[in-house]
Amino acid sequence: MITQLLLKDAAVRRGGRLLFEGVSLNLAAGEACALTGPNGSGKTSLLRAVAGLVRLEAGTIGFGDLDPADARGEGLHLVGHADGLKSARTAREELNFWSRWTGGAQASIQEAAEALDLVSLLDLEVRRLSAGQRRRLALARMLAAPRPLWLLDEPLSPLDAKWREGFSALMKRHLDGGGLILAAVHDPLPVATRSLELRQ
Amino acid sequence: MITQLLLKDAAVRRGGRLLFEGVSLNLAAGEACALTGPNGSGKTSLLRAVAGLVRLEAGTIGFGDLDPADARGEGLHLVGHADGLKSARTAREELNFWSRWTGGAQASIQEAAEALDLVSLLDLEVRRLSAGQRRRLALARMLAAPRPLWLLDEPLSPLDAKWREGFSALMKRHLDGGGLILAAVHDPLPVATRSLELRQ
Amino acid sequence: MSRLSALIARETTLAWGRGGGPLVALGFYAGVATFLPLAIGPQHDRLAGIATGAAWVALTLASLLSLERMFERDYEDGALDLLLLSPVPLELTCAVKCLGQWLATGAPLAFAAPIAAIGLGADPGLSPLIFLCALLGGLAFAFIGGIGAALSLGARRGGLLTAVIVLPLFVPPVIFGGGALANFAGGLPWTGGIAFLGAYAAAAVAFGPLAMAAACRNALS
Amino acid sequence: MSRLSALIARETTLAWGRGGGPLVALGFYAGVATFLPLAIGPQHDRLAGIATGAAWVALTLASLLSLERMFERDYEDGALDLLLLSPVPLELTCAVKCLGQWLATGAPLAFAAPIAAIGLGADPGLSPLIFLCALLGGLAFAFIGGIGAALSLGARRGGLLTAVIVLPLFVPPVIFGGGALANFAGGLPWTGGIAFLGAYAAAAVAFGPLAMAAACRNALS
Amino acid sequence: MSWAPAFLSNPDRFMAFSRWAAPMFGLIALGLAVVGLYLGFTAPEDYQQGQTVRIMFIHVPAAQMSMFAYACLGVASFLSLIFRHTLADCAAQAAAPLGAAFTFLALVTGSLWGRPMWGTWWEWDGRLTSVLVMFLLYIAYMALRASMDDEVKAARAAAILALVGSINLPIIHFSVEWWNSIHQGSSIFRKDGPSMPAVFWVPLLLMALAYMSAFGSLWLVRIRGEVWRRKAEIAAQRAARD
Ligand code: HEM
Ligand SMILES: Nc1ncnc2c1ncn2[C@@H]1O[C@H](COP(=O)(O)OP(=O)(O)OP(=O)(O)O)[C@@H](O)[C@H]1O
Ligand SMILES: Nc1ncnc2c1ncn2[C@@H]1O[C@H](COP(=O)(O)OP(=O)(O)OP(=O)(O)O)[C@@H](O)[C@H]1O
Ligand SMILES: [Mg+2]
Ligand SMILES: [Mg+2]
Repeated sequence: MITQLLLKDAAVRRGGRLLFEGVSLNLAAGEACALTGPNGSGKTSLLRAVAGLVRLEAGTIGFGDLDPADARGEGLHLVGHADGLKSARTAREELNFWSRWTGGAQASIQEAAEALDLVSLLDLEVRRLSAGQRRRLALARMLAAPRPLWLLDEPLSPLDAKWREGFSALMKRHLDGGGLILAAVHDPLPVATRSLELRQ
Repeated sequence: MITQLLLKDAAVRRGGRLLFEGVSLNLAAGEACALTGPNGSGKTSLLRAVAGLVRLEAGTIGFGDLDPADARGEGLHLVGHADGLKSARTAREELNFWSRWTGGAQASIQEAAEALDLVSLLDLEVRRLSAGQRRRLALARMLAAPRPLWLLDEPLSPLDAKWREGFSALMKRHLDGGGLILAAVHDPLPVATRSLELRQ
Repeated sequence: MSRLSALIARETTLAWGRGGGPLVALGFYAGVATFLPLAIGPQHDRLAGIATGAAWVALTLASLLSLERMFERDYEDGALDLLLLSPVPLELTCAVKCLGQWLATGAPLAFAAPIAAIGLGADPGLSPLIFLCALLGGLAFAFIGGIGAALSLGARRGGLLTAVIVLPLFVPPVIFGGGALANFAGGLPWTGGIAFLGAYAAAAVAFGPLAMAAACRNALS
Repeated sequence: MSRLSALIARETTLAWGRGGGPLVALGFYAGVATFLPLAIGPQHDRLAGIATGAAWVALTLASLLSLERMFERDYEDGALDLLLLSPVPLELTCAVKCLGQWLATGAPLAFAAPIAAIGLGADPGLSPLIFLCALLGGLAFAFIGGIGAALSLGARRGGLLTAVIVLPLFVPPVIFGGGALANFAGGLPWTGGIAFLGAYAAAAVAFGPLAMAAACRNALS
Repeated sequence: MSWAPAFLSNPDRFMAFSRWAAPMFGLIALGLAVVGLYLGFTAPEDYQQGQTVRIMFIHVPAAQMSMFAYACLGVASFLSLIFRHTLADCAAQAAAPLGAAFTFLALVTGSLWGRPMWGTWWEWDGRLTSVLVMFLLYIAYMALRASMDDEVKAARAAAILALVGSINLPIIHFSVEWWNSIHQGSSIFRKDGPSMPAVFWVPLLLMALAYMSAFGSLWLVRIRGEVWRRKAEIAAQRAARD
């Protein structure tokens, strides 16, 4: 169970250019960090580095005293722009598969669909969903399989006002339950308790 | 040359459900309309209907006294979530192709890339671009081949503060030159002179 | 015109990847030509006969392998919408896509076919005819393949479904071309087969785009 | 376990679609079996030989046609990232993907192979062996195909290149299996060929996932 | 038949018509088949073919019906594509499996007949192969329909395929002239009259009519079933929405 995310002097290089260096962060359970910075400054790359998908050029990433591989395998969710949903499959198939893949139980899948008001959309093909509905489907996977650390890439942008509030409430609940959130955003993140800015 | 967009009592049906009906709008040259409404209310569908990609259930769409097919073929740009960019090709290849497809000249392609500060990114594969850079590439196609009517689906969302301003300035310039903009947004559209709300 | 030439350049590079095109086509041909006699059984060791067969199989395979890139990718990433939004009629767009496809795979394979056939011991006198058959056959395959690719847009089945649609329609060119080659080799009149092959290819080029455009519009609507 | 069974269900439905699957598999097999003898030339009318050849070609084709869906789609839409983010080692994930692929295409085609072979006039006594060869061969094809698909991730190369990578590796199973069938038909000892085929398939199953996982990690990093 | 689409395009009128027409065609088919088979099996042996000539009474009408069914499929598809008429689409969907069955029958009986006549079950010649291609097209049609969720789109895509595939019909018919096929050419419908004695062509004609009525009956039954299924589905959707 991840209770801390510790970045120490992290640096990431893409295509020969150092995107950022010397980035440090200490995020404890119950805290949310808004990751900001101009386009191309490396927010997405940093999230992917935390998830272990991008190699650090320097520095370390720690999850309390857990082994990083274990912590990542069971402890975090990543929701990015590329949401991994197959447009030709139905919302139900995709939600079921990803929830089971991340270890969710059948009952919590149902709950997640209800929490994000997806029940009536589950039989539609993903390609038919509107942008906001599709983002809700991507987010629902996180609720279906509870994991402490959420890595979110601009989670609120395609959501309407009602759902920005709705998902903020869900993030709040997650934090209250001891979760951690690191979210790349361009607009303010309502639940943020800390912030980290990447400069170009 | 489109100088007017006229929607009369438009209605769109998707999958047996009437998304909206009785939507009317009269947009003149130099005006921008912010299209708002909750997720799934039909903003994207309306934009696609104006572009002729979705059939109206009732009502009409007119472009002044132009023939709709001609007006659409030469007179409008659509930038949606699915941006039509191939992630395995370079930004240059994609920009060149789409600009030539929409009738842009070589010089204006270069100008568009400069206006959106893409010059240094042109040799990257599209998949390497950050979300904001990719959106800028999608928008650059519009500048490369001037057309009066811009249909934009949440154009500003992945852009950072600087580029929200920058692209707003470009929209302003487009309007000043007699252009029309219909943009689906969840956040305020800086250049909007009118607004249209879809209700669920 | 600039539009269409841009599109054809895009389609060929998409089908082909950057650089190394002819080399890949040749390697592919060699792979098929090696693989086929083994699969069919070494007892059929009349390599000269296999030579023309390998050309057909390579053409078919190349066509089938590129079908998915022809419409489905563009459909999924939104490019098909933008291709539609143009004064160019969708029929013409589809035709140009098929043409690009053919330039990228069919045509290089047609050039490779007679060379490979001679290498495998076919009568060199046959090679112009083999080339012609492969060229026309590849053209027909590209346009018919496009129909299959467009029809299975939005179907929840993989490439197998497209193959099921397309393979039966690939049969007539093979019969026509094979008949012409056999007759030529046997000193019989062979122009009839080529004429039928040409007519089939012409029909595919003429009517295929109508079907493709209708299928694309159907999928997008 | 729930994870892996979910993954295998996903992979088979992605490769196969839901319901009505056998129709596509059968139609595909029938298409290949019709097309092949025509392409190879009707003079090779030893249908019994063609019958097993059709099985190999159908398996190869099905494998090649599904390669692009195996990793590339998941790579492009971000699903591969999420598959990686799991306690399941990537090697196992890759193996399960190949297995799903085989269940969706190789296995149904293996069932169709002896039926079609008998229909085409092969000795019915051969059919268990044909089935076995197709089953093992399909397994090897799925795992080797996966390597090719993973290797060409992110490279801007069409399906032809993947085929060029993969085809030579498809050759040994065909030789082993073909040899076993020929020997069996001729009353010679045939278990050796099957043993080699099995060994090759086992090696593909054992080492293929290592190569695939390495290639995927390389593409993603 | 040109009046039929106009007259039957109204679903209610179609249902009223087919209610009695379907069983009637069935009875006619049965009667004709009994007489035709009796005459066919009491006809004298052919001096060349012996007993095997009797396969003709099964094979030839089956082969003709397989093509006729495809023509029906094509016409129905055309109507559904142009006029977006659901009844035409029901008709197309209903015709496909029937056509596939007739084609299968033609292939099997032809193959059985080919063994004694040509000394081979199968030959890759133009006629035989193009019939096989038609069979594959039927399968492709059904597979395409089955693999799309959206019924309207599936219907249109399948209709396009059916029309594209109709290019195969003239190929089948003229294949015996275009290639020196082992299959014989037309022997009944010729300008100079049938080239076989009446003891053969009369039962053949009866059997052809019997097949035709059977096809008509089965087709109507299947269209009715399809109409019912769609009505039920719409009702279920409506119930689910309220
Ligand atoms: C699998 C093998 C066969 C297939 C697929 C096949 C197919 C067909 C088809 C499609 C027709 C209708 C042609 C038209 O109306 O234009 C036909 C008619 C006919 N077939 Fe076959 N056939 C096969 C084998 C045979 C054999 C072995 C014989 C006997 C030697 C035979 C004798 C006939 C005859 C006499 C007709 C009627 C021709 C006429 O009067 O128009 N068929 N067959
Ligand atoms: N192979 C590469 N070669 C060169 N540059 C690369 C390569 N891969 C990525 N980059 C660059 O690295 C940066 C990646 O930025 P990243 O996606 O992390 O930005 P971001 O902060 O998420 O931006 P945005 O706000 O636009 O989403 C981009 O500037 C991109 O162009
Ligand atoms: N075939 C279909 N069957 C049923 N519903 C459909 C179908 N196609 C689209 N829809 C529904 O139509 C609506 C389309 O909405 P659209 O994408 O236009 O919304 P939007 O206003 O752009 O929403 P967002 O703000 O989320 O982008 C969605 O509710 C979607 O679920
Ligand atoms: Mg980003
Ligand atoms: Mg939208």
